[in-house]
Amino acid sequence: MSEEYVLQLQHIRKEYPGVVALKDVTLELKPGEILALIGENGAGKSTLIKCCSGAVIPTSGKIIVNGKEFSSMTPQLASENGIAIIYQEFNNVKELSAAENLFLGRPIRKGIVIDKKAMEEEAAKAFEALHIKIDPKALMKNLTVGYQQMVEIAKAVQQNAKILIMDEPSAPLTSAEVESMFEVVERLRKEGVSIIYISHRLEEIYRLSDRILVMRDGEYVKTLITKDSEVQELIKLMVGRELTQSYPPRKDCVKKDEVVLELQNVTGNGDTDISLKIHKGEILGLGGLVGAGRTELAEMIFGAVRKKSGKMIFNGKEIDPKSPREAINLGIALVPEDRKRHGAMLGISIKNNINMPIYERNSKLSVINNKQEQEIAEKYRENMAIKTPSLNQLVKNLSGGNQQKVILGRWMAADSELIIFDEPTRGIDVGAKYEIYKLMNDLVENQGKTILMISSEMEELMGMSDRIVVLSEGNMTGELSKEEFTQEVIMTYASAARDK
Amino acid sequence: MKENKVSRVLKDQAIWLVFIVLVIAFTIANPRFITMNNLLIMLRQVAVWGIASVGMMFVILLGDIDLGTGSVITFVNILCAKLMVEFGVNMYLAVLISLLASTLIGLLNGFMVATIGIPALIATFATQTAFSGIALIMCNGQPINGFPEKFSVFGAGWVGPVPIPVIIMIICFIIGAFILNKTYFGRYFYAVGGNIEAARLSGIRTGRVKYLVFALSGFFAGLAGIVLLSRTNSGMGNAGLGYEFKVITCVVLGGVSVAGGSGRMSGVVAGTFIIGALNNGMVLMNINTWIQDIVLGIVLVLAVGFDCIQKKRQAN
Amino acid sequence: MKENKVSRVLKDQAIWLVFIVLVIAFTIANPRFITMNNLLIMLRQVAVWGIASVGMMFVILLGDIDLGTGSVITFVNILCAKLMVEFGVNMYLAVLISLLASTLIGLLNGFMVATIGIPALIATFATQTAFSGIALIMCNGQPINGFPEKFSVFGAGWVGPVPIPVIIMIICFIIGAFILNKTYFGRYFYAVGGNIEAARLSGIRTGRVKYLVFALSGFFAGLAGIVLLSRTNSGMGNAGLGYEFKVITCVVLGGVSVAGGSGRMSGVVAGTFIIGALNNGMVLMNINTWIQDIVLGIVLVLAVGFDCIQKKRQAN
Amino acid sequence: VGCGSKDGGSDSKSESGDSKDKKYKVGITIQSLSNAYWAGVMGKLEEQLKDKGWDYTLIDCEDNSATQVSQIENFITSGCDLIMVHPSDAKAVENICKEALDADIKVMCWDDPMENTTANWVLDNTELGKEIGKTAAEFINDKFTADDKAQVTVIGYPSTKVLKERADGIKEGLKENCKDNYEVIAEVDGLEAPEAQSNVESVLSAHPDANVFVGVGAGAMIGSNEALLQKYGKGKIPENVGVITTDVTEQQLNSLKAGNEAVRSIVGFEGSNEDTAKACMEMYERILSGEKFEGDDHNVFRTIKPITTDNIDEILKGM
Ligand SMILES: Nc1ncnc2c1ncn2[C@@H]1O[C@H](COP(=O)(O)OP(=O)(O)OP(=O)(O)O)[C@@H](O)[C@H]1O
Ligand SMILES: Nc1ncnc2c1ncn2[C@@H]1O[C@H](COP(=O)(O)OP(=O)(O)OP(=O)(O)O)[C@@H](O)[C@H]1O
Ligand SMILES: [Mg+2]
Ligand SMILES: [Mg+2]
Repeated sequence: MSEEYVLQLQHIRKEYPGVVALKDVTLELKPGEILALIGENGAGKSTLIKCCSGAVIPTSGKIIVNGKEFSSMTPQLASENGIAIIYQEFNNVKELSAAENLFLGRPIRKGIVIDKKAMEEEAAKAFEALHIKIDPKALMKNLTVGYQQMVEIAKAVQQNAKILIMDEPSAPLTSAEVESMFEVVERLRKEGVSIIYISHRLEEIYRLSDRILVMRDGEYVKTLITKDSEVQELIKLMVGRELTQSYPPRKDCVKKDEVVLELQNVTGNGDTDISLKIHKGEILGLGGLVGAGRTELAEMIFGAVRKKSGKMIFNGKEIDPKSPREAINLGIALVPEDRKRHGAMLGISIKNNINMPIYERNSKLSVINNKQEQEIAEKYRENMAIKTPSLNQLVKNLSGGNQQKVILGRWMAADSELIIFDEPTRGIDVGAKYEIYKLMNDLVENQGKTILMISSEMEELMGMSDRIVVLSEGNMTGELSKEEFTQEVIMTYASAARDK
Repeated sequence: MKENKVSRVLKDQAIWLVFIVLVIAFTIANPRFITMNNLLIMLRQVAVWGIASVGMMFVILLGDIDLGTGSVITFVNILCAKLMVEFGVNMYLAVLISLLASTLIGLLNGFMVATIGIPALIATFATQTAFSGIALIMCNGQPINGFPEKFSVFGAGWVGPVPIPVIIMIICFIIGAFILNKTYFGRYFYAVGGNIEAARLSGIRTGRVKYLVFALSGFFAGLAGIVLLSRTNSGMGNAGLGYEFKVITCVVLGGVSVAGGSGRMSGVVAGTFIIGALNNGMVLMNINTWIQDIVLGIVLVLAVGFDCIQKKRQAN
Repeated sequence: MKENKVSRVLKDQAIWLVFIVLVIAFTIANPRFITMNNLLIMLRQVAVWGIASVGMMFVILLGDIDLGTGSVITFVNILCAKLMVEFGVNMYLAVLISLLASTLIGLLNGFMVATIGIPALIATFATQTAFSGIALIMCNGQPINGFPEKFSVFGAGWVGPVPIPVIIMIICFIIGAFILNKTYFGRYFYAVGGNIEAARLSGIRTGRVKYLVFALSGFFAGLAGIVLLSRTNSGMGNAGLGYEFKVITCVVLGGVSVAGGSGRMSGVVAGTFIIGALNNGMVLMNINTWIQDIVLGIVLVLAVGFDCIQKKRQAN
Repeated sequence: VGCGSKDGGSDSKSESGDSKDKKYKVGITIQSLSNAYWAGVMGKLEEQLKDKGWDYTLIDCEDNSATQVSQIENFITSGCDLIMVHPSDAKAVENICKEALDADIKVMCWDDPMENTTANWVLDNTELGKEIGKTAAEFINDKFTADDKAQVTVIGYPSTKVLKERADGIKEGLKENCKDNYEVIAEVDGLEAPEAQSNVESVLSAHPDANVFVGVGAGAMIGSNEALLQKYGKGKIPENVGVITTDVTEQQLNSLKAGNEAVRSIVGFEGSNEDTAKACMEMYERILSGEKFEGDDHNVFRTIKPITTDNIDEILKGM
């Protein structure tokens, strides 16, 4: 109809058994603009944009691309109509090279024969444009999460799409990479590409977008002009209430004389010679760039991977956990970074997910106590404000944020002494973030727990930590006390190994 | 949730519905089909598969598969027969040793799958190949018979009007349902089958779970082998040939996903009964063996296909 | 990257190393083994499996499996024989029709897997069951023979010193390698096998890829069936019984992961040769049939187990 | 059944330098060694071969012609003096047997009248079937009349050629030797005992008065006997109920001998397994001595004779 919009989603409704994910949502994208899409976890952002590619088939509604009307799309139609999408979950083939992933589904070919060399050359150019050093021949499985995301971005850009949809592209990226991504986004905007940008990081929204569309509970709330809007207003629209602070205050409860975990020259899993101490009641932040080896360190502490050498002392005793089970029994928990792959058990219920680590403990003669199981799940559903119609709901039917809350609930239930949070708020909305921060504070303040927090968000790291340790390429490059926290210092340490 | 429960019951009923339709069809074709006597005979005929299907279901829940079932049945057949006849071992002791041996074969599978990391399809296929050779060597290709009179109780005895193998099968089904729904390791089966990495990071010793499941599969196959031996009253070097696929068919017909992580015991019971009804009913109807094969293939596709289409519709 | 290449070549060589070790061992046991004549005979013996293994490899690359291979071989065997003998169809036309029919069976599998969504294990097992019934009905359980003289060329002919089935097998291997490494749809096999959702969202029509792969698997199985028919010069209603597992063994020995997404043609060639050497060498060494089974099981576990342990070490 | 006696061959107890005691190498490929009958006979044959100090390889082809062809190829390579083939499909091995003959290797076929062999030791399966039918007919004629017809179940396995011929022969034999005092009420599969047992149970359920079971082999007999025993109980089997099949295995003979089971008679061959093995060994020696089996003599026919309670003890001795 009108040529005013390049993409219109009209009255989209999407029902899942037991859940209405989208109720009558309408979105309109103007040529050459960046439209930000925001909303709490489970608001339906990802579901909405998946309708544009056929990854989700809407129950009802229309999709109009450049005046052409569709009741549903397919990935082919989307690509023919100039739509490219970066999904929230990774969509790559681990056994293929970066170059082949870049050209997945549309290889450079002569007849039926592919031209590998041309693809590798093109890929090298694309990566260069993003200021990243990725070998086009490297297999995807050997790249870090951050690099994999950069390949996704390069892939979307490479398609020369007229409409680019990005679902939380910055979540796995460190600030330097976010910067190079922004450069590309700005360039594309200048070239007349229309962009939908989804993020929970409001500063990114303000920096990039022209307009902001707010969603809540699967419904359209309001569209605002970015430069005329206020942060507080946005948050209120998103969560339906007012929030004042980004980081809840915490009284100092660090017991300097009680060391919970001490690492002495721990080496292995890509890390070398890591020595640090975590005190009781402390939140120790672990910072660094992509590939710094933080996740790897967490895996060793948690027993998921064995260390090669060095010592780990937990509550005064030397430990060497051979499996997560051993670590859990000692009182260590890990909230993993990749929640779909390592955290949530998608095919089973919320109740079972929360109880999983404690079934054995709470069973008599192997038989489960159903009442207790239900009570525990109920308690943490309330504590964590998990949005669900029933505890028997399968976790795969929850939004990303709510899945994260289920995993957090699991470790609360397990009553661990040291909890490692690997990117705890990755892809989580401001409202839920605040709740998770409060929870973390409560854990150290009132429940005598200790936290090791890995985060790529500089602000979160500085806002939450009592101390920060910085890693760079598997080496420990710096340790900062609260007074020394500045972005510049952390960045210097973080790139120390790379600069050498 | 309510809706969820209703649709779950309906799905469960779908497979039972297939069973009822079959029963009606066969009864129309030959009224003798529905006699209590024939129904019990039918159950007795599937007892061996039903018993083995409990263990197989656990394995399939993990997303694995056990192709060794047939060989374990054969091996136990020969081992138990040899112990009783050639070594004069007391009948109960022979049964015990045989069950132990079959559990050990299961553990061997568990070792290959969990510790070495060989895909279950390959590991259990190797077990199948090797143990069918071993069984034949042990019996030298000859049937073994002359068991104590009492031994026939497992396969051919009765409690009132009910054949003992049927009772054994039902007990196995109940144990299976209990393990899956009431015990913590039953929960682990679903967790490991659904997402093994997440299960491991939740503190589940996934290796042990695999060992346990394969051991149970070996055990139930062994028990099936004992019942078969008692039923035929003769140990044969190829007694269990091809049984693994019959058992897999029962499990899969029952709606257990070969991808792992989902399935219910009641479905497997229905799947087993369907196979029983088909086998028995088609013979009653005097249908040519080759056509029986074709019918079996078609029923399998229809039942599983129907399930898949439903799931697809739900997912969209 | 360099290191990657080296380790890849090493891994490839590992399976070839196994082959070489076997060859040396058998030669020591019986020097006749290494004669050119015997080696060619050995290759001729595995030609049927080798040809079918190309299609099976594609299917396994997708993370699926084709249990229908054996039945397709049998079916084609009977169909082609019947066409030539009973309907007097010209030999080349009969071959063409048979290949078409086998490709259609493959498409039927593709339909069940891609369109209905039945797991390949089940869908192809149903095909196997049904088509073995159909083949037996067609031939009434009786062998069919009396083909045109020339027909024996496919299975028993020679070009110079090289048997024609060996040449056909080698051509199939080359075509397989070409498809996998050079064509865009070959790369799609890896993509779909590695991450089907990502492949779909990248615009790959994953359904079509599955259809194509199953059709190819049917086609290669059909070709294998023709070669088998020509080799035995007689169509039998159980000619391909159990062949699917022999073919799967060749593919898996060759390092193709049953999880899908990884594997190379050269490995499959080595896998096929190893099976050939074992079958041939053990007979030359005068090893008992039943012990041969045990050896086969052990070799399979060792080869795949070694690979798994290596991969595990690499991952850490 | 086991490995060949490669080393046992050279240092065995053959003192006499007689040319008859020359050591030979024999390759044997059998349809299926997991079949009780074959495993039994071959076990005895092995004993004979070991006694002679001959070198031999014994394998089975799992009822697959292509495998059998490969095995014969391997025998040719390994330098056998004699290849004995019990073909899965005789036509399928003709060509390769010709290659063996061309390589100056003697070839003997067990069961089928093949062309490219030195000699055939033939069992005419249609004849055997007819004999089973005839034996069954004797039982039927003895117990049944046109008013009280025998309810016959044929237990076959039509997926292999020989067994199908045998089953067809059975029906022919019944037709030829019975009046209208029988009817075939069911035909079921039953190669292996468990399958036969299940199917017979189903038949008994459909036709509670089914009484005569005629089958093609040991599995059919063991399975149907067991099903009948379970229905009636040992010693309580009605006089007019019976099982008649072929194949000579110890278990069958014991059932027959017991007298209180359903087995009524067995159509056997030379006698015991040992008799069969000896007869086979004789064939080997005749062939290897250079005897020409030409014209009608190309096919040497095996003897078929029923085993009943009368001659059973003698046969049991040689099992
Ligand atoms: N396959 C599914 N089955 C059932 N419900 C689903 C499914 N996928 C999503 N949902 C539901 O749809 C709703 C919207 O989810 P969606 O992932 O679109 O949220 P989102 O706004 O992207 O959240 P987040 O910020 O956490 O990524 C949620 O309530 C979720 O539970
Ligand atoms: N599968 C793998 N194979 C080889 N090297 C790997 C693999 N995974 C990770 N690495 C390497 O290990 C190092 C650490 O990777 P990783 O990105 O997980 O660290 P991190 O500090 O947790 O980063 P993030 O910011 O993503 O949490 C990197 O140098 C990376 O290249
Ligand atoms: Mg989302
Ligand atoms: Mg990390």
